[in-house]
Amino acid sequence: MGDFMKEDFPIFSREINGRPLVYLDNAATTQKPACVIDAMSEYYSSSNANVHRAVHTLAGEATEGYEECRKLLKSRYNCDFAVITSGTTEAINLAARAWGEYNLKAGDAVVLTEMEHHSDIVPWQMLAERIAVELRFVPVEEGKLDMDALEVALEGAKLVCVVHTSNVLGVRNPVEEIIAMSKKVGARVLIDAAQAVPHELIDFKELGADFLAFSAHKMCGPTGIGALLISEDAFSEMEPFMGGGDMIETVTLEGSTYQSNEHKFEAGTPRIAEGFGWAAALEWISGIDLESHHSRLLKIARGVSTQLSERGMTVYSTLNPQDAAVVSFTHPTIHPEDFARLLDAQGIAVRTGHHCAQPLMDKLGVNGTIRASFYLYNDDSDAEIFLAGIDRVLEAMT
Amino acid sequence: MGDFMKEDFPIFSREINGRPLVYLDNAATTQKPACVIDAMSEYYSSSNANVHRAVHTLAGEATEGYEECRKLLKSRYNCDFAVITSGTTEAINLAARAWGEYNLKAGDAVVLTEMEHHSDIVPWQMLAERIAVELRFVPVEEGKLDMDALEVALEGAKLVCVVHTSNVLGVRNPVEEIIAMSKKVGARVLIDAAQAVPHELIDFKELGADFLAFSAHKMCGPTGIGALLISEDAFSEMEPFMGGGDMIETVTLEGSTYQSNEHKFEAGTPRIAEGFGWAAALEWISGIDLESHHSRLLKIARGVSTQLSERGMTVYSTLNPQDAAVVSFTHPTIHPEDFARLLDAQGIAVRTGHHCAQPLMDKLGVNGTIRASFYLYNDDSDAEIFLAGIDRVLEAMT
Amino acid sequence: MTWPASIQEIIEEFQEIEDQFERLEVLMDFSSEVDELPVEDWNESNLVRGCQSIAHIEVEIRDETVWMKAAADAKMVQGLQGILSIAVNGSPPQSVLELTPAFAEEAGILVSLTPSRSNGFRTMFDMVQNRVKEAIK
Amino acid sequence: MTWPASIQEIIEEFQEIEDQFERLEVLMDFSSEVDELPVEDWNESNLVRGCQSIAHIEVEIRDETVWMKAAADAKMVQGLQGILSIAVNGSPPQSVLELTPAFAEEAGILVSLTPSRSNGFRTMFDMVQNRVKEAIK
Ligand SMILES: Cc1ncc(COP(=O)(O)O)c(C=O)c1O
Ligand SMILES: Cc1ncc(COP(=O)(O)O)c(C=O)c1O
Repeated sequence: MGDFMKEDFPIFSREINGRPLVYLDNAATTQKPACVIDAMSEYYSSSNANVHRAVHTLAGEATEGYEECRKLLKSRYNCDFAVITSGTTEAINLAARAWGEYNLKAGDAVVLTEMEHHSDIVPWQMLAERIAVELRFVPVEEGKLDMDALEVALEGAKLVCVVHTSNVLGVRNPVEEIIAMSKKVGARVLIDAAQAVPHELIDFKELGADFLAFSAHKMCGPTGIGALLISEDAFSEMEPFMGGGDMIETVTLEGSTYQSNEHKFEAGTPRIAEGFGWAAALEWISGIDLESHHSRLLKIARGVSTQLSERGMTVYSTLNPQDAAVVSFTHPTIHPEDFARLLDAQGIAVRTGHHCAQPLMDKLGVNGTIRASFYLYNDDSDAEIFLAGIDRVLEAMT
Repeated sequence: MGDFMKEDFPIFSREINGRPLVYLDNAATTQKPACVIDAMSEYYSSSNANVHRAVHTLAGEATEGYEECRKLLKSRYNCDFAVITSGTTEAINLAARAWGEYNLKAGDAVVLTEMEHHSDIVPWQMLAERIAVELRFVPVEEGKLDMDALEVALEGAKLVCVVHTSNVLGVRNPVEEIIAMSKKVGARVLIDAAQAVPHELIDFKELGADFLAFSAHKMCGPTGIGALLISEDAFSEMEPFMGGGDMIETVTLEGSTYQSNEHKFEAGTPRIAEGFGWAAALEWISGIDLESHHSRLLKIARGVSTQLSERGMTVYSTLNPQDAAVVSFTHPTIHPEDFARLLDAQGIAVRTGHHCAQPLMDKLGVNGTIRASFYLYNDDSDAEIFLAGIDRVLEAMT
Repeated sequence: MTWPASIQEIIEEFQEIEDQFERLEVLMDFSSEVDELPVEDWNESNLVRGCQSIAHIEVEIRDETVWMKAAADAKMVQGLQGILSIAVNGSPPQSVLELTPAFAEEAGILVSLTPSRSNGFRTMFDMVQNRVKEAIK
Repeated sequence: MTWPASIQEIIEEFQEIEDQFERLEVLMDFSSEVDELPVEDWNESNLVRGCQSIAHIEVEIRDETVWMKAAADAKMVQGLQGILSIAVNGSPPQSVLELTPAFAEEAGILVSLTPSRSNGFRTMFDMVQNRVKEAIK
């Protein structure tokens, strides 16, 4: 299945150190199918123009293609407002500035978790410095959010920010329950879905969150583009984040008025080619049965995890039924960096380090882990090569 | 010259309404040479990975390529700090937040001009709303900044923000003089160089500004990427703008510390493919003699301007020796939109409207203009087709 | 899809044209088909929103048939209003509500009906139908 | 470019290796060439900045020759330190300052000397030269 799919991805004809590429760094970024790469080349080769207020043909095509990306986002994820950003990080910063700054005041509580990616911690710490909101971190115990602690933290909370699926552990949090609990106390909810949308189809309205942030590059789309989906209620509470370009209605020396739709939050020339590329990725992925791939990949990851444990590694991922196929592990003596370079020497790409989640590392009591993360095009043979690669490392190092 | 160059740009094999494309909307965005398009496809097809803290081969190549873009920016423009943004607009917003918010206080004067693009007005209006700085607009008289008024406005000013070259008129402001005057009163200076870098090579240190903002897409590079060049002094006064990803040194639940180099201002997965594309564009453009093209294009623009005036059009561009080859005009009775669509019917792309410079439109006393802007690949034959196209419009409409 | 005769005629007229410039000329000719809304009646409530040029449309039901008055500063936009006028003026509200804007694409008057490429046509078409709906409520 | 004999030998040793895995194994073997800086002497001033793993280097001039002590938690980084030690230990300061890090690329120890791909080597090399410069000032 994965093997068959590899044909769609030009990069898999690449060799690394004389070996066929085994790419297991998907939680960092995924590879791109030819249709996505071609959509962007095609745009630059035949429709390139700046968008909006467009009268000439190219500008019309560019606008149509860019807005098609938004249309696809809205229909795929069932939402009314999709602001296009440069990625998850900008999406969360946008929420913190455009919503947080205007709807929170000193002393208001914002609930986060210890499992968050830096991109869902630092913007709120910066907000706390500016307007003195109180940050409450829900602890992680044995790879899971402490739901009792969440219950307590929610008291009087105005905003809850939770990672849907952890990029370090693959843990999928019970976001439905968390959102229900948060809504009960009247809090707005932001979900960091960077690692979620690649693995499952989310119905934004049904989920009931106010903000959903994710990046195209983690779901076979291009770099430099992402989105913040916003509920109608939250949208109506937001003020502009960045100024300039087409986000205005009128500009005079005395002051400006803003557009009322998503453009209000998209200052400057947008990511046009990236919009074409992401639209192609969204179309491509709509033809994929994510659910069946999910169980296939989870099975592979579990197999790998068992094998790693048997070889003396500590595995931090729990790989519960809804978790993503991410295996984070350490070896008792081999430094993660040495480990990863010796795997790379065999054509195997994994990530090491703190994965932009230092608080979680602190909780796990490690400086970093080695992370193998699987995606659509990975297959059993990748897992076999990976394990054989591990064995060679162990042989050499112990 | 332009004709020969067209071969490098795949889009010029495109026909619009049965006519070869004559692209005169370069001030909005320029076309891309094949080497730029290919650099991005190549990246996605063979080196795609997330950057920084990279141990595996692809990640190393991706990081190297992305950082190569920064290196080229620093050497081409002679500067020590080049922060990569999504474009001019984000660059200016970054300056307003990361520098402005921390170095200006209520009542401090910020000097702008009536010639600014919205992207160099709205961020400052938004800053004024947040921290009550005073905005002083230097008037434009007959297509030129009123330098006496500037002198007056500079009194006690803390920051001066000026467009280097106007996107509406092509007017190149005497930025050297403006910077010297501003420095005399101890003000920091931001130059909006979106329309400048495509046309002339800027030596940032020699120029002496503190901030220089521009976009890749207006100089044959990709969409979704741009830069803010920053002087050492200004850089040392800045605090982070967006949080998350690799801009941190350490993150704990109690607080975070930040990187000390440009990464401090680049939160989240950066524009990696775009970095590869822009690097290719910077290399490509370094082989171009901008100066000789500038005089060639200015000559074409002047010829066009004369012809338009003779046909009863009002031309707003002055086309002085250093101005960019931009011809903004209106017809006494034909609506700009009708005009532009009738040109488009003949394969000619021009822009109409307020060009994101409503205050300048107000000053010119028009709602919008028709703008023909010329770039490297344009040639005499484009000008001839354009004028013939104009004639056909006039014939049909009058 | 079959269209009312008046529209069918327009479709055929446009389909015969091969040159885009000529097509736009014919489009502009339709601007004279508009029952012009005098400038002094232009106001916020009859302003067409999201249109690049200034355009106004007023719709009323006279003797149980729809009647629109319109005006635009750009001649092509008024041309589109003219075509729209032919399509709706004098028709019973119900048949106006049954119309779809697709004929403009079919005739090649517009390349596409997406908001960014329909030159305001889609917006104006929707506005007319909405006003008719409100009027017969 | 010609290199000191000790380095030339290392270059040749590496150039004979075809398999990247083996090359890294040999690199790690060089970690034993380091005069190890004891953990208790690790401090801010001998920390190698901008390196992903933890690495420390101390440089001193003994009897008018350079001597470095070093340590790293990743074995490959310490291997690079070992190679660096062979290149500099016992050499007069002037010849250390004349060295360039290019041999690491030439030998295929590193694919590239750019900071992002040199695994800290470039940084460590520069640090050693800077410390030597300071010491002889
Ligand atoms: C003078 C000027 N400033 C700023 C901008 C904004 O650039 P961007 O839209 O790429 O952010 C432009 C481009 O439209 C411009 O011409
Ligand atoms: C859970 C999570 N949140 C946020 C991010 C940040 O995404 P980006 O770097 O695309 O902005 C990532 C990706 O690294 C992630 O995995």
